[in-house]
Amino acid sequence: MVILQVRNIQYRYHDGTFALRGVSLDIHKGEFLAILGPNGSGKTTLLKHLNGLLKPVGGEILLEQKSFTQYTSREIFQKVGIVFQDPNDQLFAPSVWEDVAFGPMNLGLSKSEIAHRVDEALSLVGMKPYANKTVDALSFGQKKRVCIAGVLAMRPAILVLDEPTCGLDPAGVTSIMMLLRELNSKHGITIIMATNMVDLVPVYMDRLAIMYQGNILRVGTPEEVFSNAAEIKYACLELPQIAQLMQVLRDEECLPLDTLPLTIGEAKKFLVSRLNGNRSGTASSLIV
Amino acid sequence: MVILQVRNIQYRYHDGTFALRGVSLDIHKGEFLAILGPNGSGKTTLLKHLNGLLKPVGGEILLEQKSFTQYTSREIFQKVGIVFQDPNDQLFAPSVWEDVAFGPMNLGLSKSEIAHRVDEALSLVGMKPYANKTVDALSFGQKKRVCIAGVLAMRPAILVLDEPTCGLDPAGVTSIMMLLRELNSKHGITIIMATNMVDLVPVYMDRLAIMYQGNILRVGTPEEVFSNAAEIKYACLELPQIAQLMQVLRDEECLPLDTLPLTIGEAKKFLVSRLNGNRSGTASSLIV
Amino acid sequence: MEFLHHTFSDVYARQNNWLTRVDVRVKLFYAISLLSINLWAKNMFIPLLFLSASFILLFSIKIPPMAILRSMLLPVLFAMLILLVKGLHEGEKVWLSFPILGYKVVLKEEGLHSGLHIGSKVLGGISLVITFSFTTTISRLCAALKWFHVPNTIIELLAFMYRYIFLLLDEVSTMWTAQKSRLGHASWKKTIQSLGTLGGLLVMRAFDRAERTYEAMHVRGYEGGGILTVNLSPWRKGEYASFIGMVLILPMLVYTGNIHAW
Amino acid sequence: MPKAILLVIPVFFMSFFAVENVAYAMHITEGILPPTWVFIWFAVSLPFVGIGTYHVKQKKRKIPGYLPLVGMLGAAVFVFSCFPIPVIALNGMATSHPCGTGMSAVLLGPFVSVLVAAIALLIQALFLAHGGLTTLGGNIFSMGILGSFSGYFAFKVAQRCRLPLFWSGFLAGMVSDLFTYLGTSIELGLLVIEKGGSFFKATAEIFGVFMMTSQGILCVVEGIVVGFVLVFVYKRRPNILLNLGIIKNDTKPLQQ
Ligand SMILES: Nc1ncnc2c1ncn2[C@@H]1O[C@H](COP(=O)(O)OP(=O)(O)OP(=O)(O)O)[C@@H](O)[C@H]1O
Ligand SMILES: Nc1ncnc2c1ncn2[C@@H]1O[C@H](COP(=O)(O)OP(=O)(O)OP(=O)(O)O)[C@@H](O)[C@H]1O
Ligand SMILES: [Mg+2]
Ligand SMILES: [Mg+2]
Repeated sequence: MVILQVRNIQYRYHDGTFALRGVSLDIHKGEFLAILGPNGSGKTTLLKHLNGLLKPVGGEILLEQKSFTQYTSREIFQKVGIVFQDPNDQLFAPSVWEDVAFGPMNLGLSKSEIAHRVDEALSLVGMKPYANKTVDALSFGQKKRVCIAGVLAMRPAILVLDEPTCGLDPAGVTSIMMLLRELNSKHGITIIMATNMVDLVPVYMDRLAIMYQGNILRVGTPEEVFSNAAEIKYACLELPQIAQLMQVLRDEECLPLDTLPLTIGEAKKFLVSRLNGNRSGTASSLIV
Repeated sequence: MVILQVRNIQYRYHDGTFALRGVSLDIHKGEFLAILGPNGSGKTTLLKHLNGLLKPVGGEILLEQKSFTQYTSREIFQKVGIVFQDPNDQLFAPSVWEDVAFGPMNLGLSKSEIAHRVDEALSLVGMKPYANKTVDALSFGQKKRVCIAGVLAMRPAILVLDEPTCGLDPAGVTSIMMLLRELNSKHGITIIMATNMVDLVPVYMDRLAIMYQGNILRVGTPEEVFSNAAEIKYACLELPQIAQLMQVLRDEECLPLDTLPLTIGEAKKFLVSRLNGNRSGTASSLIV
Repeated sequence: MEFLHHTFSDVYARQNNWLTRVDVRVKLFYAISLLSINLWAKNMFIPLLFLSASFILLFSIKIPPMAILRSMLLPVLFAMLILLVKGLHEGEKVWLSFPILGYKVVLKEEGLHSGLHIGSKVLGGISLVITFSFTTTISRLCAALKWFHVPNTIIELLAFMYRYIFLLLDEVSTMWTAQKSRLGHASWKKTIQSLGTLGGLLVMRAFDRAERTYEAMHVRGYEGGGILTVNLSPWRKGEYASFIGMVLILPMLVYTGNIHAW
Repeated sequence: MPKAILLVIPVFFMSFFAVENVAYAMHITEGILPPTWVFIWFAVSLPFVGIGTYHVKQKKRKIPGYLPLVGMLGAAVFVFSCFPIPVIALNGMATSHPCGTGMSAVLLGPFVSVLVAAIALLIQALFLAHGGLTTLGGNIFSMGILGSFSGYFAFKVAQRCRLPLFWSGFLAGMVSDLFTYLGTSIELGLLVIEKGGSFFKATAEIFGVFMMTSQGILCVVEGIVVGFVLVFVYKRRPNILLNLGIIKNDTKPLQQ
């Protein structure tokens, strides 16, 4: 089911920059969609449209088959939560608890309901023990989690994130991505995430869209999109490391490959079968 | 030859955070050294010591066998240039040309010498055509390049960079890294760079140091350091994707590996020899 | 980054000890009434009592003496200045006179007397304030101010400014180091110019950050209403007890403060 | 007698510099003002703070983004007031700190600037032990009210006279700084009245001491820095100044 439908939207900043030039995109309920693209291609601008923060100058966006214009902005904010890149822009309250409570409070909920939601959101992101900490006392990754909690406390159906892994160490990246995957698969939240880290995409995401100069160049599963190496290169991107390796093997060493393995798991499966297969019949282990 | 020698330095921020707890590190002339480590491990703090911006509370730093205390800060700044993470922190002047001229001007050079150096620095980073643009009109990657030019214009022997690739798209990362490699190999500039992107390290760097909680955990070539997977994991890092794949093959499929291939090239070589080797004797192509 | 040495942090207030656990309203009551007594005191005994009591309290929660001394430094110098001015100006009875560079310096007894008195009040007052601030975080303070019906707008601004001062200080110190490392502070003139640039960058930063923060607030339903959510719990036994304790002690302190003595 | 003061007091201020902590010498420390004056200064200051609060409250209803803007610019001005400004003084090179009120008055208008200054003073009193809680009213009067209004009017008059932006900023910074120190001097000078001293003489003496030590030059330097700040923002992002209503389209940045 298409939960969010972007129909040919255009956007122009005050200074005349044409940031979106007719973007169309269908977002399915429950999917985990990545948005890739070079710097300045309009990823952030597109994300800001997805919850009505920016109004397109042309085209429209449908949320559950109804145009954004039929909703109040509060209704949209409630359904589509957005987390920006810099957590410091978003954590303005003195303590973690207060910050997460900010959204529910603005929804006009009762005190007990607010407390309930804050606790729930904080435990979802694993930050419950930090509820009374000052925001300044948190590490970068923890701040990121609190930002996500702040949005989750409004119980959105759709979560939009702008480069959530930028500036984190590898362990932090994995931890945030696991959190998102859990929110997506266990709690059924549709997630849309802009990122520059191509290696993450095949591992975590169902689909990806590639933006280029204010347009969507291609949408599809990682297998589909990454199979077109020329296009990836054109969009200033790269294949995931593993795919690059397999591509080199295919092109330079003429290894026959129908589809390019993109993740470690896939590559392993393929290589194992090749290595074993080559030993014609000896299907046992690889120990020589 | 050791150009910069860090001897057991300690640093404590005024709020009591013990950011460096006795770091020792030798930096060789002409090398390209990576500094890895989780968020908050003290990478930035260490880099700021390398050109005397912070003064250690204990230990000392030697530049060309002489203690920092024997240099004026101007001499150190001239020999060791530093580029911080956010280019917006470092572009002071309205136009590109003026910004790059900021350093040379403060050196008190003649007008023609300033102009010469600025042109040279701008062409080194490939930004000469943009000399008269305003800084705000540049893209993120371009700003980064101007920052590097601003430091190069002072003709440093050592270039220190704090996460120069953060926030760039993959093409931008490659372009900055190629630039750095060229500066390092063609122009003999010693480069020290903090980064979170492990995949870059084996491709571009000669050596890497891993920091953890204000200490240096390990220094060595990528092969040495990445061979200890447990330690890498302990330091909240990850092996490069390729190494992870090869590790999985080794551990789960018992593929015999003396050293873990880290780059695409190495992995290719190894896999090709395995795949061919398995077909016992048929040293021709892999086409089946 | 020298200028960060004057900055502060609330690391001590964030610790968990018996003083930080005391309800902030009680602490505020205490602080305000003791400060008033300190102000009205007619002898040096009360201020010095406050000073030593504060020190004992601060030591009991293991605040490093250096941290206390650092915060007291400026007020102490101020107190000494007052002592000197008073000693030179007030009264008749000469206590000490000596020549410096041909000038005859005369210190007088009455002046020194009242100077000492004021100086002790400075020490007492400052130590009370420090005790309060070393044990209270800004968010608790905001909650207390709300309970005392201070207008919401002021509290929100207080919380907001406090939060972003640290962040901007960090950013500015990076810019400052970037300038320094390109010799932007090589001479006095350049330093002044660089400081202007730094201030300009700071204003631009603040403006952009305000916009982004507003966006982030807006998508969480902010339309110009309140920001703070925390309300303090109603008073419990502990609070009543400490409050009554204060009511009992106060008259004694007021009485002692009114004794005319040294 | 005054001669002796002129000699001894600078020596004391030098000892301030010796510890590099003259930072907030313009704030009157806790415990110095007697009760009467504590009340008087609070009574004088509160209405201004109230009006500033009312302004912000009204405006944030209409423009919800106004509160984060004031908070962020307030924080920026606070950070600005931490800048170590090198000045040449009696004892050679020393660093001092700007007040920042001139800049905040230009950026935010006088009443909101008073509010921001009040909050900054509260933060300084609590977390830096500069100034004090009972002397808050007095400090709001000198730094907040006198500083903001004098700086604001200096800027407006300069703009009316079509002075370039740099000089308008210079005047705002310098005048507000002068008035802040004047305010502090008046407050301290008033203390001698009850002891039968001469108010004007004492005020003039204290003010003279302020000016003779680094603070006199600081006024000029702060003016220059504020001028530079405005010109820099004007060059890089004129829209910011236009949006804040600080300049009109025809303002010249610098004398050409
Ligand atoms: N506030 C703004 N005013 C004017 N132009 C803007 C503004 N924000 C973005 N732009 C321009 O719009 C275009 C798209 O910007 P956007 O921030 O959406 O890119 P992005 O894909 O998010 O890039 P990045 O990967 O660097 O985050 C760029 O050309 C950018 O310069
Ligand atoms: N200005 C400061 N004041 C106080 N503590 C600081 C300051 N800057 C950094 N720290 C602390 O010092 C430690 C080391 O910080 P540093 O910035 O060097 O880490 P890093 O390795 O660069 O991290 P990252 O990968 O996030 O950039 C951290 O615990 C940090 O919280
Ligand atoms: Mg973006
Ligand atoms: Mg860092």
